[in-house]
Amino acid sequence: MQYTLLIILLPLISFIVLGFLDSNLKPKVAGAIGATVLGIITVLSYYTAFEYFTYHQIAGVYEKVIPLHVEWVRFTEFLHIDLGILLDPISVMMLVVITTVSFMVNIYSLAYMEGEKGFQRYYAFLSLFTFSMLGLVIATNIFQMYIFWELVGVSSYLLIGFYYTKPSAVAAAKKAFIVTRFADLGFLVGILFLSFYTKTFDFGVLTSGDASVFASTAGVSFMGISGMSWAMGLIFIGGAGKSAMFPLHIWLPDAMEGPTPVSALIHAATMVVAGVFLVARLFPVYEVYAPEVLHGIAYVGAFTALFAAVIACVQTDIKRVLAFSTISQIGFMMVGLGVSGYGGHEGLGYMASMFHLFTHAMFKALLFLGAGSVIHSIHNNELNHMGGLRKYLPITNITFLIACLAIAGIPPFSGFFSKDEILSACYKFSPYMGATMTFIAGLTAFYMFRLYYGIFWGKEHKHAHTPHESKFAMAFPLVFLAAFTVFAGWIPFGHFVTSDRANYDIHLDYTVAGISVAIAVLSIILATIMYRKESVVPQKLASCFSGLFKAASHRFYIDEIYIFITKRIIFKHVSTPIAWLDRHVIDATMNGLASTTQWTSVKIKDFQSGQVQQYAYVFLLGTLLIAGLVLFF
Amino acid sequence: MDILNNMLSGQVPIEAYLGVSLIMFFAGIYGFLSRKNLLMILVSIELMLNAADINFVVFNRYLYPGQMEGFFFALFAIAIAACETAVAIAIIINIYRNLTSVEVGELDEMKE
Amino acid sequence: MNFLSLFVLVPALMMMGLFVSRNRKQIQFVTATGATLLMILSGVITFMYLTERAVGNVAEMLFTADTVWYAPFNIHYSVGIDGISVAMLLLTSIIVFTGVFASWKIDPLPKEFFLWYCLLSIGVYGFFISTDLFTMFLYYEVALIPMYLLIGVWGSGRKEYGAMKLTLILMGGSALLLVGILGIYYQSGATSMNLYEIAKTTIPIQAQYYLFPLTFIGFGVLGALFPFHTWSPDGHASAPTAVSMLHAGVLMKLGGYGAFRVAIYLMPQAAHELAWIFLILTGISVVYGAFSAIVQTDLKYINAYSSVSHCGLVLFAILMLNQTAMTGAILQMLSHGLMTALFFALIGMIYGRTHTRLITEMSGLMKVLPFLGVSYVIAGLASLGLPSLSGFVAEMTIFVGAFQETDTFHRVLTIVACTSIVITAVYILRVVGKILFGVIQDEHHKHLTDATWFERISVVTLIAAIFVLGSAPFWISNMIGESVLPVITQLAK
Amino acid sequence: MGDLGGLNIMAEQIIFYILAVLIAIFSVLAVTSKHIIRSATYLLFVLLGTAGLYILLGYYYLFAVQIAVYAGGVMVLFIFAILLTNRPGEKVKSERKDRRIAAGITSLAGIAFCGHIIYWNINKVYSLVVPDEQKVQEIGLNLMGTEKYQYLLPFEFISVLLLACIVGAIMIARRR
Repeated sequence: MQYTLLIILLPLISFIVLGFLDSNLKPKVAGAIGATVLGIITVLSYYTAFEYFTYHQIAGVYEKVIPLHVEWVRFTEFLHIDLGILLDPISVMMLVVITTVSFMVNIYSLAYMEGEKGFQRYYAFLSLFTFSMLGLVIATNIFQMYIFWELVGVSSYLLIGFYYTKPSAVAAAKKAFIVTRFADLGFLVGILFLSFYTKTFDFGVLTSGDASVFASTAGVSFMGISGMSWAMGLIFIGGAGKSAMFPLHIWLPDAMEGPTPVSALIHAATMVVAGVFLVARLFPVYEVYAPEVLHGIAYVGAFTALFAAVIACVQTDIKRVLAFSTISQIGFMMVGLGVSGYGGHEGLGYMASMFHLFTHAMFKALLFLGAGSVIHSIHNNELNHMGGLRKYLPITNITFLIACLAIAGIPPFSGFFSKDEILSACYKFSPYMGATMTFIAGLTAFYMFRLYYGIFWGKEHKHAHTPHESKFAMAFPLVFLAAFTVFAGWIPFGHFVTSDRANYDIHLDYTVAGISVAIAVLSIILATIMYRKESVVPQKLASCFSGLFKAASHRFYIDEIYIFITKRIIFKHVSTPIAWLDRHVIDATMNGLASTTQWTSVKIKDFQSGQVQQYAYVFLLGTLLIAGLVLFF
Repeated sequence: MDILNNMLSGQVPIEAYLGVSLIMFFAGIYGFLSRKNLLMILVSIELMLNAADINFVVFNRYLYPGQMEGFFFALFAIAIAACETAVAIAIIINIYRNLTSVEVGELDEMKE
Repeated sequence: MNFLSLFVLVPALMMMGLFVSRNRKQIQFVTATGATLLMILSGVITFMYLTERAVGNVAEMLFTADTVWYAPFNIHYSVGIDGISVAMLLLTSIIVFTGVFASWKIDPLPKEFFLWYCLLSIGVYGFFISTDLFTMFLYYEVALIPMYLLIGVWGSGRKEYGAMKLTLILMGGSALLLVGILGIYYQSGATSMNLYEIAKTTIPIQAQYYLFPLTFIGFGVLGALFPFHTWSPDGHASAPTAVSMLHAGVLMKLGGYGAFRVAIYLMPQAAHELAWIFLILTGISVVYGAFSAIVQTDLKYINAYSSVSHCGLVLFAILMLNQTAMTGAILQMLSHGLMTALFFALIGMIYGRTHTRLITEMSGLMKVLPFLGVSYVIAGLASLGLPSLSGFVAEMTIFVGAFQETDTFHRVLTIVACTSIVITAVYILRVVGKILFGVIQDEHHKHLTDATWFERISVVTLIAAIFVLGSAPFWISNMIGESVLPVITQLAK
Repeated sequence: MGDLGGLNIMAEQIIFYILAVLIAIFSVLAVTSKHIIRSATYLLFVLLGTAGLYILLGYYYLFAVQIAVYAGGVMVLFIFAILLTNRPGEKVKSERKDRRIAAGITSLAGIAFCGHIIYWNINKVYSLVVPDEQKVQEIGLNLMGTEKYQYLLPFEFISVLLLACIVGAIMIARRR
């Protein structure tokens, strides 16, 4: 399957071509290049998926295929960074997800970004992102993953800061990069820990289940926590940063400053699930050697899901609502992984999580693209400038509704199936966890429909010009993704992606499904009552829980805490004093040495004054002294 | 009275001569160190030279009465002092002409 | 006559050419030709070195030659190269080459400027090719002195102060060094000052205890070892572009190279015993430089402090005393040399246009200076360790290497050093965000012109080098890795 | 000699002490006076007093030289120089007070030191041989002789020196 190399290389070439030629290309040509390349690799990855799932199954277990593998840098006898392509169920699934969404976004952007300055640059960055993201998922070893992890971060930085003349965009880009970088520090240290003990970066070796690999970790502990827990925990921090887990989630809402298609691609469908992918990739290691970390992941995921869902209920910027919804949904995926066991039915959570990742990518991209379509038509992000748009934007309306139903977990849309699997896994783990997650699922349904009604129903606003449905290039991706959203749930996912790569049949747990659907429907009804028409209920509720409302709309002041830590503590109480210390203590010591020397020489110079009287004086004193010494001693 | 008598009987002691020259010499030193005017410095130098002369002759007279070294030394010293004074005064006048000052503190044109 | 001496001869010939050239055209011709020749020469050397290794020559030093230079003290002019020297020669050639183009239109006194510039490069090249302690020291001094004039005459801002400070502190370092070198020579009882002769002897451990700190600090001063780094911000801030490039890019590497070649190689026992002191100092350097850079407002100061941080990492890795970390150290030298030269070149070019280096007075330059802006972003990304650019490979090699030391002390220090990658991101992005992005505030900045052809040559060469090192590090890291081995063997004794 | 001798000796002593006191007072005045012309005058008195001491010691020739060269020649030069360089009645600046105090202390220390030496050597053997008059011929012969303890060579040196000084003084003071 050597041709998979093309999937990686084509976007890179496209990036280089577009990047170098930049404004020498006509925007149309640049867009065409970008979209065409994506089209080609989408087809290629579908073919890869087809070939892989059809021909690379041995006795019901999918084998790992490594079509390409080269050594890049050698560190020590054992440790070396390799570059290669690893095909296994999750990476193939990710290939499909990434190329599909990216392709859709590329098409969508043709219309959405039309006439923007730097259109060519935009396409170059999109290609770069696609390249890095693909590189990330097919990584054969953890260090290759880290490499592409960083590249993804940079592409995200560049794309968020695409409108570089806008200060908020620049700030958001910076924030996104630095927060994830901070998390990557954990990732890096985790890699160093892990690789030091296991003597390998290779996923194949790490996840082979060969206990001898981990033999040297036995007995290693630091501060009462075992070495493996440290390593895996630190690695998870990296994943948490990229996947916006609490408390590292703060960059994601701000990242909405980027162009909307970018939000759809990077901050909804692909890059933000890299953390989930990372945990999934190392799942066997987590499961066996650091189960407590895995449980920690479940709790972090659950808390994040809840936290973000609550905030999403009160945000007014539609992209922010979607951003928090993304955070919440990624929380679901993390929970799915966290509660999962390894192999067969035990691995239900794993499978569900991956399934959810897959479906979520589609419907969340759809939601974002829909939101983009809305924003494109009225040039505003704020919910209270919208309302009654269903008449003007019929396609957007329908597709958005489909996505909302999917995320709310209403059958037969895809979200229902994947979320339901996660809930079953949660109940299996512990009833409390299950109940919490069901409640969050209800919240999800509520805020999504609040959003939906806010945009498309309710009171109509006056607009500068009549909103109109988007062009074909924008409408097509909406419809395509909507179709995906409707049908993806019927994919027998357990046949493709499971924790032990063995076939597994999904059984719907009707109790769980029933409860969750009921709650979702209830939430939707509640949202309908509150938001479909103008109503006083929301205000009343808001004033009723004014404290909670205020805190939630300020995103529970997490950003303020961060600002406090960075601006106040790091900047004011670490950096400034250090700079001061440098100038006024260390440098001053050096200068002091110099000025002491100078002072001494000035003083010595005075002895050589040229004043005979002074010489005579000194001479006399000296004579007296010497004579005195000779005579008296 | 007796004391006075005792003191005044006999020769003038050598210490008395030396004491006088000592005072003269250190008066000269004081002047040399403390005055700024070149002429005053010259005056101080004369004092010191004179004190030295006295010492020469006194030692000659008291310690080696039959010889004349000290005497001649004083003689030559007076001659040299005369030369030195002449040259010094010539220089001083020249300086005064050029700089209208004979204060040592102000004569630092050559230095900087 | 060994052909390695060509590296010293070519700049000397350039100086002669400069003497007879009469106008700017001729000066440019001479310098450009010479610099290109040096580039070609280092390429040829690299090729020859790799071929020689490929046919199985396993000597520590290749292409050696030895001439008695001053018999009474057994000073020889001896030259030879290993993989590390080859890497350094390549780096020097690239930076000398780009420096020539970066100061294409230097004013005033172009002839004198380039004369000193060539003298400086003689010193640097000589240092890297010589294997005799005293000759090394001699070249080291040759490299230091022109710096004073180059900064003092062609600098900007408080140039006299900066030049004086830089020269004095570095001279202080070299004074320690001289004592150290002579101490090594006499204590070892070797019959020549050749490094490899001395390495065969054993210096008494008591002597090592004081000679090692002397030598290490002596070289460390040039490598911006905390707390002797303060010459770096002031010196770099006032130096002209090409001098900053050469100084931060190559001269600071003399420190790391020397510490590695002389201090560690000749005194392995003391290195083992005393490494912890210097590890703490370099650890401080790394974090401290990065934190200081966050609050600076002058572009050159930011970069100077970032150099303190990055060069701290070089010494830090050397002191880890294992092969991987040391390989990483050399890679970091190369990488830092290239990217800091790029930074200084770009800062010089931006300063030449805006006449300010304060980040508070610039904004939105990306719009008017797209080429310089993009290059600055690339330099920044290299500096914060983006994979496929040079910084990443070097830093990762260092971290992986440093992590091979198992005790808590080394672990903690390594993790502390790792944090610098986050802090680096903070100050780099702060600068990029402030000066390149946003809207232009200053009316005058709206009519700036982008880079000229000679500036482009300089910038593109550096970016290409950074990219090559970052994307295809294997050949150079293997070359360095095997050349580090003799030191490791020495340490294992 | 008897009483008369004793009286003679006593007179000599009395004269010496009068001279000594005068010399001491005028030396100090000479270096502390604010008016330069006065200090020149005091210097003159000191020189004359010194001449008196020479008589007491029996060096008549030296007395003559002292009067002629110093009191006569040198002092005239001084007076001329003073009149040329100072406006009449102008006070002469002296050094800063701290410098004066330092000089004073040093001088006093010197006096104390040397006085101490003199005092401790008071009882060393010495003898005053009653001076028989020195003949001028003898002085002249000694000056012109080339034997041991004769001073032709120094004499010639001094004469050359004098000549050089005359030429030098003229050259220096010459108006250009």
